[in-house]
Amino acid sequence: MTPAPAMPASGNGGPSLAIRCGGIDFHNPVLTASGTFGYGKEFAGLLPLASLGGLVTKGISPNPRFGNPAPRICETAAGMLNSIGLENVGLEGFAAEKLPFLRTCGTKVLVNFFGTTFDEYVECGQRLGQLEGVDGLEMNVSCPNIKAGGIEFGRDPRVLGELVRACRNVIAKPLWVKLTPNTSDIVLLARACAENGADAVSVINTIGGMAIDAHTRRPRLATVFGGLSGPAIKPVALRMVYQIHRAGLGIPICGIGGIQSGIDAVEFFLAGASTVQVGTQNFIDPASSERVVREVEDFCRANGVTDLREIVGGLVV
Amino acid sequence: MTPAPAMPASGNGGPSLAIRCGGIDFHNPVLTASGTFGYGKEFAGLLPLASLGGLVTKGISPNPRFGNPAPRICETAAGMLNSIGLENVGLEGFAAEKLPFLRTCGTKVLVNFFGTTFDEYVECGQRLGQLEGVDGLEMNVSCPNIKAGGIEFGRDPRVLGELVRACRNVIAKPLWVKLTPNTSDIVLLARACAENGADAVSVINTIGGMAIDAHTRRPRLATVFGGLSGPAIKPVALRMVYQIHRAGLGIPICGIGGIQSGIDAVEFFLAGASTVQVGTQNFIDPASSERVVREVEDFCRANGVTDLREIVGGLVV
Amino acid sequence: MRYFDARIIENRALGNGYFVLRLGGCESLAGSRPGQFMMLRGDWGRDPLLPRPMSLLSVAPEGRADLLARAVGQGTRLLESALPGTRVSILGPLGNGFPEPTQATLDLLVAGGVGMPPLFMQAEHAAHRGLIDRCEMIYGGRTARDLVLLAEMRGLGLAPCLATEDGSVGRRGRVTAALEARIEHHRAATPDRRLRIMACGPREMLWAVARIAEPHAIECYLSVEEQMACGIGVCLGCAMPARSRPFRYACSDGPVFLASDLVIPPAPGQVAGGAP
Amino acid sequence: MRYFDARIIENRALGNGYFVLRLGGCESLAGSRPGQFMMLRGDWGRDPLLPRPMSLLSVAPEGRADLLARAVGQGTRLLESALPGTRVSILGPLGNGFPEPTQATLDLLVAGGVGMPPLFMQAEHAAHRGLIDRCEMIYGGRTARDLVLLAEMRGLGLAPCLATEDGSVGRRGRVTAALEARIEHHRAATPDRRLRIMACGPREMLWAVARIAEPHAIECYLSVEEQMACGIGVCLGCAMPARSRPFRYACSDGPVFLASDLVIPPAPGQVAGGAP
Ligand SMILES: Cc1cc2nc3c(=O)[nH]c(=O)nc-3n(C[C@H](O)[C@H](O)[C@H](O)COP(=O)(O)OP(=O)(O)OC[C@H]3O[C@@H](n4cnc5c(N)ncnc54)[C@H](O)[C@@H]3O)c2cc1C
Ligand SMILES: Cc1cc2nc3c(=O)[nH]c(=O)nc-3n(C[C@H](O)[C@H](O)[C@H](O)COP(=O)(O)OP(=O)(O)OC[C@H]3O[C@@H](n4cnc5c(N)ncnc54)[C@H](O)[C@@H]3O)c2cc1C
Ligand SMILES: Cc1cc2nc3c(=O)[nH]c(=O)nc-3n(C[C@H](O)[C@H](O)[C@H](O)COP(=O)(O)O)c2cc1C
Ligand SMILES: Cc1cc2nc3c(=O)[nH]c(=O)nc-3n(C[C@H](O)[C@H](O)[C@H](O)COP(=O)(O)O)c2cc1C
Ligand code: FES
Ligand code: FES
Repeated sequence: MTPAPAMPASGNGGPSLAIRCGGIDFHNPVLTASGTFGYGKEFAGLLPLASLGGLVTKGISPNPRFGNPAPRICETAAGMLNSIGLENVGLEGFAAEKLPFLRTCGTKVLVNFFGTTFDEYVECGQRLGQLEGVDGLEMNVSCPNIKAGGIEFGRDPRVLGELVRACRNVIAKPLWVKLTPNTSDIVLLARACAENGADAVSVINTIGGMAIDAHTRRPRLATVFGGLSGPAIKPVALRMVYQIHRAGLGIPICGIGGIQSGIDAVEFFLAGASTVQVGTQNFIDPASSERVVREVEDFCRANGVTDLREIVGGLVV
Repeated sequence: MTPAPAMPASGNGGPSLAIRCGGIDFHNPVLTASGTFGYGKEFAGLLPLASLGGLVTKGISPNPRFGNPAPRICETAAGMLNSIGLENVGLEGFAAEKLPFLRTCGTKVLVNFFGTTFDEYVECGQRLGQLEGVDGLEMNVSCPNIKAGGIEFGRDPRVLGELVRACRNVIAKPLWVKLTPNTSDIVLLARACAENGADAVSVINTIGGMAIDAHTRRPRLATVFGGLSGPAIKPVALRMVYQIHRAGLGIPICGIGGIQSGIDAVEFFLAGASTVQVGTQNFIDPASSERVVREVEDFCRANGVTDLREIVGGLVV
Repeated sequence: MRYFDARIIENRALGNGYFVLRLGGCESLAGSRPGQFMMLRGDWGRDPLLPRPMSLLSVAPEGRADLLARAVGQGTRLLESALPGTRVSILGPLGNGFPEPTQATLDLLVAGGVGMPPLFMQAEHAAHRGLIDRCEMIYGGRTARDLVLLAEMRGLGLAPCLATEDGSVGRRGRVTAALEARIEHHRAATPDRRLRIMACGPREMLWAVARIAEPHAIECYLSVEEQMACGIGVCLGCAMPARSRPFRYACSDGPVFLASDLVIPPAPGQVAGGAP
Repeated sequence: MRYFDARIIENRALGNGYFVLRLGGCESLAGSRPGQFMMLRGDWGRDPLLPRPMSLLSVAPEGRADLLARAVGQGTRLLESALPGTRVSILGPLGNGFPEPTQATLDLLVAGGVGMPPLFMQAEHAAHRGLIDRCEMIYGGRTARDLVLLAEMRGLGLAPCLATEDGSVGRRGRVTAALEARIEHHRAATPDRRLRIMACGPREMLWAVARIAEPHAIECYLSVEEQMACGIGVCLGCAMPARSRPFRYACSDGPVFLASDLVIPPAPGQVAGGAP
């Protein structure tokens, strides 16, 4: 029942949703977020992948990882916590088993990647950047730095800057950096990326959280802490996107956090994002990312927006 | 219709909810949060104030403040944003108009306070600490430091430590410090408080957020940014309480963030809080803080807890 | 002011998203004044989170209370589909209300869209005191389908002066044009009559009403709508720029304000300035 | 596997919080196998947020599908009070399901509480193939009120062996004691019969079943319940420690697993160790 891929909106004389962001030309601004869309194939029967602007794969590390003990997820008010632990098939597994399908899926493919050491990041990024069918890389810097006592790479602007620089030096393809919201100043992190050659920032990753079962007196996640996602975090994500936009760093922003509808996406565009990613909502409604594209188009049509770029950063303050 | 004040639970042979936290003896651990309970009197007809462990007043500054332009609040998924702007009657207004009632209200009274300069904090804290009927002070350090480019006092552990020390030196009464969650390391902030003589930390204040009306293209708050509260933030608050508890700083914790029920409160106790504050929920159900007390008691009874202190920090990991 | 549970006794659809909820168990609302409101919340989990302010349309003996709403967003849509028997929690009555009708005055009740309930209740109140001829209802909406409860108004003894933007019923145009016409009429016919205006409706309408009343020096009461969280003056969320103080609170100082105490923005197209 | 909207046709309360929802518009579920499940969500805003996994109880021609649930939390309470006509969205059928009934085997279907539906469907499936005498239902719950749809089971030709913890009906004690008794019986009466066990119920029950099956070398299938977000193997939330790999996924590798592929914790009171 796979419907025919949606035509780029402009084909119908409708609004143009095409946009360039972080060195990639997207036919529309709606992507799916890392860790919430598998390796794409899992959704192939549920929506036409070509209707999406792009998709971001599960985070890939040099070697396969098995992730954290269970339970790994739990629901919270308008959100969920996860502590998947960056489980993935590893670089070689990805290239051999997942990439062939992705080459034919009809949408832009960004590969999310990470390492547990500086060198792993560089190695993984370099190798992924050489693979055919990969349109861009998204670096997940919310990974604990084993050599620095488990502090996330992405928390310290200086460490982050060095990491971005080192990866940039070996990656010719578009390089996006996905920022952690667990910071007192998101602009410093974005600046470190902009100054070290990143093509875009993805904003935001999950917010650190925790849940407890009062009756068993145990944490609901085996690892105690997890990452909060879903509608609950949208206000925080919007704030950070706008703070970065307002700082005028000149780096494009991909907005992420609690997006459920086209209207939510438009809010991120107004705040300064030129693309967005749909995450947790893929679990609630697996066809929602396609719907978000349609709803963005409907919004543009109803509001006299002929080109998406008219509203990017268009917040009236 | 004001019901008779609830007897301390232990009077009935029930569990003992009495607890000492931050230099104050509470007959139960449930307080109401600053800014969500007015100056107490507003709720006097809705619940017996004496049934609460305590209440925290709206934040007081040396001079009256009129707050931010409207709109100041908006709803988000399982939460709300506010940018009230620390509007308050000022120190003298508080002492003259609000305190007389509070002296007779039958529960512990903590006065939340702030300044816009270092000196204002010290002045305000000192003066409030001398007022009869004030059982303790809660310092709100989420206020922008005008002399330091508007960065909140509470974001930099060094600045925070100095501020706490200066206030401590002039305040004999119990001094609590309310931490901002907009940080990359809440433990550093808590440590700065512990090392500089604070009696307790209140965790957490609101998380910075923002909302946009896609149709008008305007921010939903006149000030653009606001503070996120309500059930949406509970996982973040629990995480921060537990991080501080686990760090073993020896400073008691008052848990705040998204508490709606006694079970929510118990989760905070297990994470290490010895008291809690009910905030946004007062708007949803103005009698909820009294219900939370009852539900905590019910939980203890149903789970064989004879003294609340048995479960403080009792998370099984 | 009480916080209590009530039950929906009847949910009457009026078309076009309008509906009247009849609530039982509202003995505490018995003495409410027209213009007062309640904070109302269904038993619907955490989405939406906050209660919704709702004006009273009518209160009757034996704990009955009616409200009129229109399904515009999440909360009102849930109420629209709520079945009889559904439990709702209520905090009320809240706010101040309109001034009493008097023999000496003629009150022009200006209702815009779903802002009509407090004015209906004011008219009902006047009718109960035998003063229905001391008020006049001027009621505007987008189309005929936005004007509801007309039979009930006539039942009170009102002959509402209607206005619709599309002209589908009554005068074509805004309710404010109808108001101006009525003022002119009264000024000409009974120049000594002391007119008062009481208005509730969309914000732009209220400002327009205030701008009409001012040069005529007509005492003008506006019932305003603001985002509210608590309804009782503690969250300080519903601030209104005012003249006597920097801010007044829609929930506890209002929702009814003398127009002369509010900061009325200049008419669209006009340049600000002059006013304090 | 499809994502589609269905409607509740009937909501039958069975007492004690149990209810059967009959759904219409489920043509896509027609070929489902017993043990498969769906992710189901009502039209209830963002609270709760995630869809809920629900086993199939029965699928019938013309797009009818039944499920049995018990109101234990937010989602199931909302379903319990859902009226006929309510829209729900469904992703399914998902997961693998139990092995086919065969002439050569005798399947002991071990159901604990609200874990019963997949075993009911397995029995129904066997009945359709004329193999109902090749399965035996062993069904346990806390009290008699936790054992539901007994008449329907008998209608399939089953004579369920019941167990309640309070002894209010059937054997007093846990369903696992009943299982042991049945195994002993079959071992004695028909020692050559190839037994299989298929079980669904609370986690502790499943582990106990596995510990019973192991020394008897009985092929044992467990249908597990895990927290799920996606249901289709992408969130990696429903990890189960397994033997063949560090983890298997309840939604996409299961929910039915060979007990021998799972890491079965030692019985409470026993010390861990020994097992790989
Ligand atoms: C004192 C007071 C009295 C009120 N009395 C009534 C009453 O008697 N009957 C009644 O129906 N409403 C009344 N309201 C307004 C009512 O509270 C809002 O309509 C309600 O908050 C909308 O809630 P919602 O959850 O349906 O929409 P939300 O989900 O809160 O909002 C959905 C969208 O609708 C927009 N919206 C909100 N309110 C309106 C509106 N009135 N008209 C058009 N769009 C709107 C919002 O901006 C938002 O974009 C009153 C408000 C106040 C302050
Ligand atoms: C593959 C699979 C198939 C399932 N099939 C069915 C089915 O056919 N019928 C059915 O009723 N359920 C079934 N479940 C379980 C069902 O998904 C949960 O009962 C449901 O998630 C509870 O949702 P809730 O929103 O009501 O409770 P929640 O709000 O999610 O939970 C509320 C509380 O109830 C507890 N709780 C959750 N589930 C149970 C339970 N089963 N028993 C007791 N306490 C519980 C939680 O730990 C929590 O404390 C299945 C689960 C899986 C994984
Ligand atoms: C189950 C799950 C797994 C995730 N895995 C990854 C990951 O591997 N790499 C990454 O950068 N982000 C990961 N994320 C974060 C999301 O990509 C996204 O940034 C976050 O969920 C916020 O968006 P949302 O609110 O729309 O879900 C994951 C999120 C979830 C819920
Ligand atoms: C409307 C509003 C006003 C507040 N005003 C203050 C204040 O004056 N001082 C302060 O320290 N915290 C203030 N807070 C923060 C609360 O005290 C509390 O820390 C926060 O809301 C989180 O708790 P909650 O999720 O239970 O609401 C305010 C919160 C709200 C919603
Ligand atoms: S609504 Fe809270 S002060 Fe008015
Ligand atoms: S529920 Fe998402 S992988 Fe199983």
